[in-house]
Amino acid sequence: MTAETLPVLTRKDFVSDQEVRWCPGCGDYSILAQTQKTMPDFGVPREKIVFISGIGCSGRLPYYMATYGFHTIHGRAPTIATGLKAARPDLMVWVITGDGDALSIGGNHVIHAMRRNVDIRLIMFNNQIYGLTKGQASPTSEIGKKTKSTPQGTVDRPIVPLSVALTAEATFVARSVDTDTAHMQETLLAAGHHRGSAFVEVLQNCVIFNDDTFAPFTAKDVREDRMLVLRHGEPLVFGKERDKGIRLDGLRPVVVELGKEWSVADLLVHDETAADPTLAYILSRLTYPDFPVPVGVLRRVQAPTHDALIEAQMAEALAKRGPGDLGKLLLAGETWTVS
Amino acid sequence: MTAETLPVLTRKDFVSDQEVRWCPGCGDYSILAQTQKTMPDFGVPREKIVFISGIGCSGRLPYYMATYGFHTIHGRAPTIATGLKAARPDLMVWVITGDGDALSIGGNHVIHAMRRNVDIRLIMFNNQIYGLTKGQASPTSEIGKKTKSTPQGTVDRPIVPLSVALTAEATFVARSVDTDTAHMQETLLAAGHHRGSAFVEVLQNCVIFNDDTFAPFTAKDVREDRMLVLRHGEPLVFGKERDKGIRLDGLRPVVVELGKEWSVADLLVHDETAADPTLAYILSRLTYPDFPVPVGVLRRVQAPTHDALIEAQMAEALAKRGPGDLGKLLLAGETWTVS
Amino acid sequence: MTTQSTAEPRPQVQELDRVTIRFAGDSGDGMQLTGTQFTRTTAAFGNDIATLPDFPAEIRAPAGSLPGVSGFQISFSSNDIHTPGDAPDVLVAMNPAALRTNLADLPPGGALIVNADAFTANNLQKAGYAENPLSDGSLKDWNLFEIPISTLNARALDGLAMTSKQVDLTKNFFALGLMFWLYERSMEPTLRWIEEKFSSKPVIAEANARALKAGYAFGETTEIFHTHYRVKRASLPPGTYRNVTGNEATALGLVAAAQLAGRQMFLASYPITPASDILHQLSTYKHFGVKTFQAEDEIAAIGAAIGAAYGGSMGLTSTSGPGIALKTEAMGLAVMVELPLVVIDVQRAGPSTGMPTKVEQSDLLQLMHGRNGDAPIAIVAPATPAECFDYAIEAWRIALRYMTPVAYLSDGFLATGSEPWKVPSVADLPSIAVEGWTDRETFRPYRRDPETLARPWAVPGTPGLEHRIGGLEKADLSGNISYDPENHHRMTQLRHQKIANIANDIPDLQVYGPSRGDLLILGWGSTYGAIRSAVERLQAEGHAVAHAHLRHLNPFPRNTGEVLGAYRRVLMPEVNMGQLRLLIRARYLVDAVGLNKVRGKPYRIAEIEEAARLLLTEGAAQ
Amino acid sequence: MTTQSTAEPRPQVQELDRVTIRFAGDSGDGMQLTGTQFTRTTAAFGNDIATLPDFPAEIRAPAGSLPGVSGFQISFSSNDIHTPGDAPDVLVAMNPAALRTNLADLPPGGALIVNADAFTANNLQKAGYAENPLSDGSLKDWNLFEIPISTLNARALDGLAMTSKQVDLTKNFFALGLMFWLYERSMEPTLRWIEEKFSSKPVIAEANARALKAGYAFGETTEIFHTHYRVKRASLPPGTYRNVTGNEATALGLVAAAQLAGRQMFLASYPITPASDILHQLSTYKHFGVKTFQAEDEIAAIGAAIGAAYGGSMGLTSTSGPGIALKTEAMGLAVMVELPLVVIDVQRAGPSTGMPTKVEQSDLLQLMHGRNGDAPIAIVAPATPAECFDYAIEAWRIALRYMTPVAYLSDGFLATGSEPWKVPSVADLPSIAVEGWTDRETFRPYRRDPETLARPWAVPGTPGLEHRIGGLEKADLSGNISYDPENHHRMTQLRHQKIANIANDIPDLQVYGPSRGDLLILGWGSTYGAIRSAVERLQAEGHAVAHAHLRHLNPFPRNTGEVLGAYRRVLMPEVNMGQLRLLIRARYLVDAVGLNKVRGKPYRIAEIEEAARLLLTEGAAQ
Ligand SMILES: Cc1ncc(C[n+]2csc(CCOP(=O)(O)OP(=O)(O)O)c2C)c(N)n1
Ligand SMILES: Cc1ncc(C[n+]2csc(CCOP(=O)(O)OP(=O)(O)O)c2C)c(N)n1
Ligand code: SF4
Ligand code: SF4
Ligand SMILES: [Mg+2]
Ligand SMILES: [Mg+2]
Repeated sequence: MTAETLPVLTRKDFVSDQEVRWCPGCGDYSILAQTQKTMPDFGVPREKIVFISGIGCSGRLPYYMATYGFHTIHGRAPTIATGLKAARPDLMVWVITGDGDALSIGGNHVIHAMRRNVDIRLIMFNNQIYGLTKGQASPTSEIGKKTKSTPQGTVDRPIVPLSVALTAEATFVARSVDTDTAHMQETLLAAGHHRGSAFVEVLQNCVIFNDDTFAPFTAKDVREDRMLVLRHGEPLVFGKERDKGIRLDGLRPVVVELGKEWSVADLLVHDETAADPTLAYILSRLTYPDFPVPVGVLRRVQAPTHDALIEAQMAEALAKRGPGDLGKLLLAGETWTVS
Repeated sequence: MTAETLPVLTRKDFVSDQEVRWCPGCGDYSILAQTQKTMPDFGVPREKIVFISGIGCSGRLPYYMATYGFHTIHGRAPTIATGLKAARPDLMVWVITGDGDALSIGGNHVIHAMRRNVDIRLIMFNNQIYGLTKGQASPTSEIGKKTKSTPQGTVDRPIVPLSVALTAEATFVARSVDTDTAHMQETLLAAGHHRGSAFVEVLQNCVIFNDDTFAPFTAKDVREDRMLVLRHGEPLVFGKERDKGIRLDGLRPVVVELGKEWSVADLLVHDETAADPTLAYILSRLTYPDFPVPVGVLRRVQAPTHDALIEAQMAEALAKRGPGDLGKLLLAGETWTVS
Repeated sequence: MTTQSTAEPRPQVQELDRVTIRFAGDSGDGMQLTGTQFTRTTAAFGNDIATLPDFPAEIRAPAGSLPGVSGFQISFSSNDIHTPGDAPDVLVAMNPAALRTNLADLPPGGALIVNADAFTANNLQKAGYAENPLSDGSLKDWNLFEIPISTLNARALDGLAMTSKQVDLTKNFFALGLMFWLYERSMEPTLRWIEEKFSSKPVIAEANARALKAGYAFGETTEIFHTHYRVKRASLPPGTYRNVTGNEATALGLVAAAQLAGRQMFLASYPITPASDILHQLSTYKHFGVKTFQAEDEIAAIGAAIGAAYGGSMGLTSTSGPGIALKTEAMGLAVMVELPLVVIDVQRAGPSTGMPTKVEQSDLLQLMHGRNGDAPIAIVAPATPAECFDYAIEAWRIALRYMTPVAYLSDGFLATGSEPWKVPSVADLPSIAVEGWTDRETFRPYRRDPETLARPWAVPGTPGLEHRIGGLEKADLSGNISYDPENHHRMTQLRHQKIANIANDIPDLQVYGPSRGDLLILGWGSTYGAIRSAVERLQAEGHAVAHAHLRHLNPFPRNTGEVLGAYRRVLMPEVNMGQLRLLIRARYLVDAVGLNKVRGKPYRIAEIEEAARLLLTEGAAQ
Repeated sequence: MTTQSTAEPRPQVQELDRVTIRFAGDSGDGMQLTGTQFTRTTAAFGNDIATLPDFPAEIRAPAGSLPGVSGFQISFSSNDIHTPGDAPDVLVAMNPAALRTNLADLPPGGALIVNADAFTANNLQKAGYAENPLSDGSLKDWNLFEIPISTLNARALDGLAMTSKQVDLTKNFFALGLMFWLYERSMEPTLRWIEEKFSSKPVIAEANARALKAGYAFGETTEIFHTHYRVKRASLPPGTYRNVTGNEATALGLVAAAQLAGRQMFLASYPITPASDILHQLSTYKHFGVKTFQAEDEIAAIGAAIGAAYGGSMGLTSTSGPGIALKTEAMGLAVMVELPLVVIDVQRAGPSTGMPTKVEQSDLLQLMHGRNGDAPIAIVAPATPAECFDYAIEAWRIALRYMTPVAYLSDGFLATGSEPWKVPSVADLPSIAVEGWTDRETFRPYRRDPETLARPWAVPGTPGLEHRIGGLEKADLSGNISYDPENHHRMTQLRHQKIANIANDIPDLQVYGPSRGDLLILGWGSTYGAIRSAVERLQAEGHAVAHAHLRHLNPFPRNTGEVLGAYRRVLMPEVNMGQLRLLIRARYLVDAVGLNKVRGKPYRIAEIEEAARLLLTEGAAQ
């Protein structure tokens, strides 16, 4: 069946019969909806799509997708996805994970899946908290955060998920926000169309244990002034009035007002395809309130995928040695015959 | 006992009675010798020093130090060091690990120890191979490397240890080479005097399974032209004749010849104390043959250590609530009496 | 107001020995809070009590859905009781889903109090009811009280500056007030609690207080309930009591252990249901010298605990079954380096993620055998919530005295269930202090105490004792690496012997009932209450049935074999497929019979009774 | 040349039934290679053989040191033999350290061939000899041949463009040549090997060839050895043979399983001694459709294997004990989602890092019980190196037919030891193919095959079968999440029953010897050879002793209880503290006696014989 002859699927085709069980108002609903909406766009038949998740509130997502799905164990989804994709290059594999699942217990697997350029799209729901276990600090919780496990505030400095993904050599790195449905669709689409290891952070509101953490910059009335939407090839302009931008002072990014001392021409220009990850790295480290929070694609580069490299070696071995002959193999080496 | 009244220790005081058991010619010998040599400089009594290692050839080092030592399990040394240091802020804790131990099985623990700014000095022996298990690819092995486990060459792209340490927010990041004993001593001294999470990569030759991997740039006759010794506050000059340097073209580092178009004034100036890790990140990504390989301290910044933050909370709790009274605690909440 | 009560007129106040109430409603309805408040009041009143919360794994499943139902059962009595009751006498169902999932447990004739307002078409559909059970006659076997709780409650809150959603959130206190009236409880403790809790939100405080009082008044003034009930104080042994859950008692026991040992405690943990609360609670005890550390995963947690133990602290880690699975390699390291360590497993239903909030006893063999190599450790398991206090101390006593990892097995039922605890006086608690080693002359890292076989605890910072340990086999005495065949054999035996010797240092297995007879019911952990109650009933009928309950699972008390041999049959109820039974059979070659129900719920007394009767009659037929 | 031979003049050629030789020298001396070459030649000659390599964990410990000694023992015979020999007849010691660590094993009168050149002051000191044993008379009980191997060898290589260090590296081939002469072996296979191996380094090839021939010539021409020996071909059953180690046979069995199942195999592994060679070998079989993946750790490895299994491949992971400890959580997931998976454990001495290169059987209980919850899996364990081939296939047969994880237990002795293997014809191998599910109409993710209770394998990519699985408890049939108490009980029982049912599908336990009698020796795994030999000896003396060896450890063959019941006593030798014994006692209530030596070495026949005799006489005294 080629893409042409495929029945045209719609969002509804990707909604499973399972009742959705997140807290009312949870940001996960929006991520699920956007995921279901973007699926038809890939032209991949439903049976060829697999959602693999770890444990956490986010981990429930596969149950709600009418595709194949595997709700695995805490932190290990990338490993299962790696094996599946290596065994079955024909499948489109998504990994659904949370900030604890991906960066606390599962940090190492994420890094290794990324560095291998495993052709998976890993969507990390970052609510900066452990939701399912009822509110402990996560590796993205801000220092000093008071939680059930850290009543005097956590003493651990957070890590920056996007920087981690970049350093792990992910070939696609992006960020979006649960409340911006259009942007999320755009981001999921870009991730879905990428071939190779894609890391997408979605800032997600946990209404129960970390409500409104992102509101200071994602709230409707402020978001244009406090967020930076990255567009390939375009200068880093932001603000309701498009009157602010980011330029480099040596290696230091600075926010400047446009119109007076600085013009758009002075600004950094985004290049998501830059071979060198430095620009993306600098962007990944912009945080509120010193900077607007960047969303969009930070990096998108091409590299041979893990499964393709494995298949190439399989083909090479086959070409060099011919299809394996079990009888011959068993009799290889020194043998002797007793009669 | 204050530092003044301490008996002056010498290298010999740090040599244990255990026979050293590495392959003849292994780079580990040199690292051990430099470690023993630098110890007296810290003015820390022997009993206050602890070496904790994982599994691998490198993991044997603690047996050879006449300090306290704990040879733990594969990849987990940072966790044990974290607990020890949190429980015992008075100790000087070193972690000895290998590229497989630290970045394959133990990658996540390294990252979390660094982000917490645990006051440990982690020395990673990078021989780009699994030594103890007799020669399989490690996460720092170059792509295409043929090893016992990858007869057609590994398909995994390597990760850059220094970039990982920087992204993990280590407050001290440095690199040295087993063959340059003076530089190694200098580096170990700097690490030893740092307070906070220190990550030191030592390029180490495995004579048996990966001999001469680093020789193309560390060999005596070429090293000045192919390595870049970082010095705080100094421009990035290198070369036997000190005739080459590194300047930035936008965000892109480029090698330039000095004297013609460019002079020392055009070069990047190293700043190991920069609050922003971008410069260090760029340096961490310079690789041979495109660039000289940087050695020295990439980053050294101050931040409260994990143990200090914990002690502060202990003190705060004590100040607020007074020393815990067990009798009162047991009787807290609603009680009733039966007589 | 409509009521279909079929209750006969009864006297105004009736005395009862024991009552079991179950509150059930949506997760958003505050059932756990309602139950807890009823429990506190009842405990403080002086009844013996036992509680059983039952809640979904989802933080907040969709309102009105079947998986969203949350329940809390409390049994209270004027006698000594051991379980939260096999079946409720009263079921309070706040919505159709709660009715549907709980009704089967309510015996015919039981009182069924429902919030009639919640039986809307929408809610009925979510609960999967085609017809409204309140009107289709299907509830005729129960004593049904239909009360429009939402409406009545809203009316009581009239005039407060609150949204209707906020108002609705207080209806559980209306129900609570009603139950307080029905069982003659005082509102005072709850009113005080409301005042403290909402001190900064006076409107909310006022609303909750009004709701509570309205419910109480409703009982008093309407004639729906022809009577109310009195359950007298229990005649517990004299002392000061408080109500504790197992997790609370565990945390208190741990702090006590640290004080008794005179050492810093260091808990390194990774959150997991139902163990997280131990981490939460201990993290508030910093002024007791307790350090807590939330690690990046379970492996890091046990690693940090071992590091702390190496440094001379009381290294501790807490988790549930899936977390134990990750800790086993490091537990083996602790066995090899012989450091004291306590590993807490609050068991839940498995395998794999299983049913995270449900009870099971299925990690015993994992803790007994789940390590590479022959790597024995000691295991203790408290039997009741209050006992968790004692066994937290006992775990530490063994760990410190024998320089060994000790597993402490609790479970979801113990952890969240509660009972009155007679608070001990600190002076009566045992001292469990051990000295660190300091003497240079006699120091050998693996020289053993002749009695306990414990090696010295020589912590970094001690001058002159610098030495190296690790996971490779250690030479006897010196602790250096050794590949010597005889040494490995000897060290393996020493590690076994050290654990086996603990048997000399623990109390004999106690028997409740005749010291020989037809049947011994042998249990461990949270099955205690159900077994004891079943045995009491059977004994009352004259059967020669006894109960023994193991708290030390490795090693077993020395008289265990003797006890087992004194009965014709041995029955072993476990909430697993027979894990302790396997160990008992292997060790004592006794043909113990298993009762193995794994339903994510504690045993009902009747289930054990029935199994026991079966064995007793079998015997009679022989 | 000095020789202190005390050998009596003997005839030129003497015939022997069996000879056991041990080569011992520094790790740098190439002893493993020497042993392997002797083995290949001897196997190809047609003797029955058994080998036992013994090497240090260090890659290359300091030259001349005691921990640096590497050994290789081979026993070869004209009869059927089962072990590499209790004690060597000949010890070749290339340096003082090798002499010191191995001499105790050489019985008095045994031949001791030493490289006299290596007995320098420096080497003597490293080996801890105060006096030179060659001259202090301490070796008078042995038949000592002092040969200046280094010097003689260097002389033979004279004129080659080599450094003296390079020359010295060939001296092991001199020793090998000498042994070839002594036991009438042909040099041809080794000369061919040299030619191939060093085809690009003609000087080295020449040097090794010369060394070999010089050693041979030395035996022939000097009069040190008054005789040489002949060990005739063994009369093995007709067929084509090759020599295999357990790891080789395992790898071949796995490839065969993939071909027989007609599926892609996917091995995900993390290196660890002594399992790594399986990864190494399988990574050269890509043209057989075998994919291999070196993961970042053991957890990732099993995760990837499960992912591959989910995708329809034969997901496989291989490791040793510490790695198993890390895989247990994921094994529990595989139990819950009921996917086929083979987990290979090449056991080594524990606990913890233990003694990585030494043999032990101490992971059985870890694999049996080391998971959270009740999570049964099947376990198989080959008994000899050659059997590894069959049981790799058997593991896969069970995994595929029952949709279950299967543990395959090998150990360090099986893995590196070798024996002749009668190569089967491919046509005679069983088909183990199973079909994936494709039918939409009848598909339910957890509908079971009525016979095997296996659920359907419905892999992604199959249209119309889209469904979700996971580690939470699954509803019967639908596989949806379920917290239903009855469902959990039923599913727990189904998971147990599925594994228990495998007993209907495996051969009965075979008994070697009388079908009833005084003593049954029951073993498993690599103790096979020693037990069989001991039993043969005892039977030869007329004792009613039998041997049974379990290859299926979970479930047990159906007749196991019956077999056990037919003997007065049961003895269970294990290289652990009694792990199988625990399971056997628990299951069959048989008072099996353990023989438990954990020395990092295989049993000697005499050890088992002695334990058996003790039980036999005990019986007689009764
Ligand atoms: C091995 C293991 N450890 C711990 C847990 C408990 N647990 C479940 S989810 C979770 C963290 C969830 O946090 P996150 O990944 O941020 O997901 P969220 O719920 O916030 O979406 C934890 C600790 C578990 N299920 N398994
Ligand atoms: C849990 C576990 N897995 C695997 C091993 C086997 N193992 C020992 S060291 C090692 C890797 C060593 O590589 P590296 O860290 O680079 O150290 P090196 O020997 O090169 O110094 C491995 C895989 C082990 N000991 N434990
Ligand atoms: S706890 Fe938070 S993340 Fe989880 S479902 Fe509720 S709102 Fe969403
Ligand atoms: S194997 Fe390599 S790293 Fe290990 S001791 Fe030998 S030379 Fe050093
Ligand atoms: Mg989260
Ligand atoms: Mg290495």
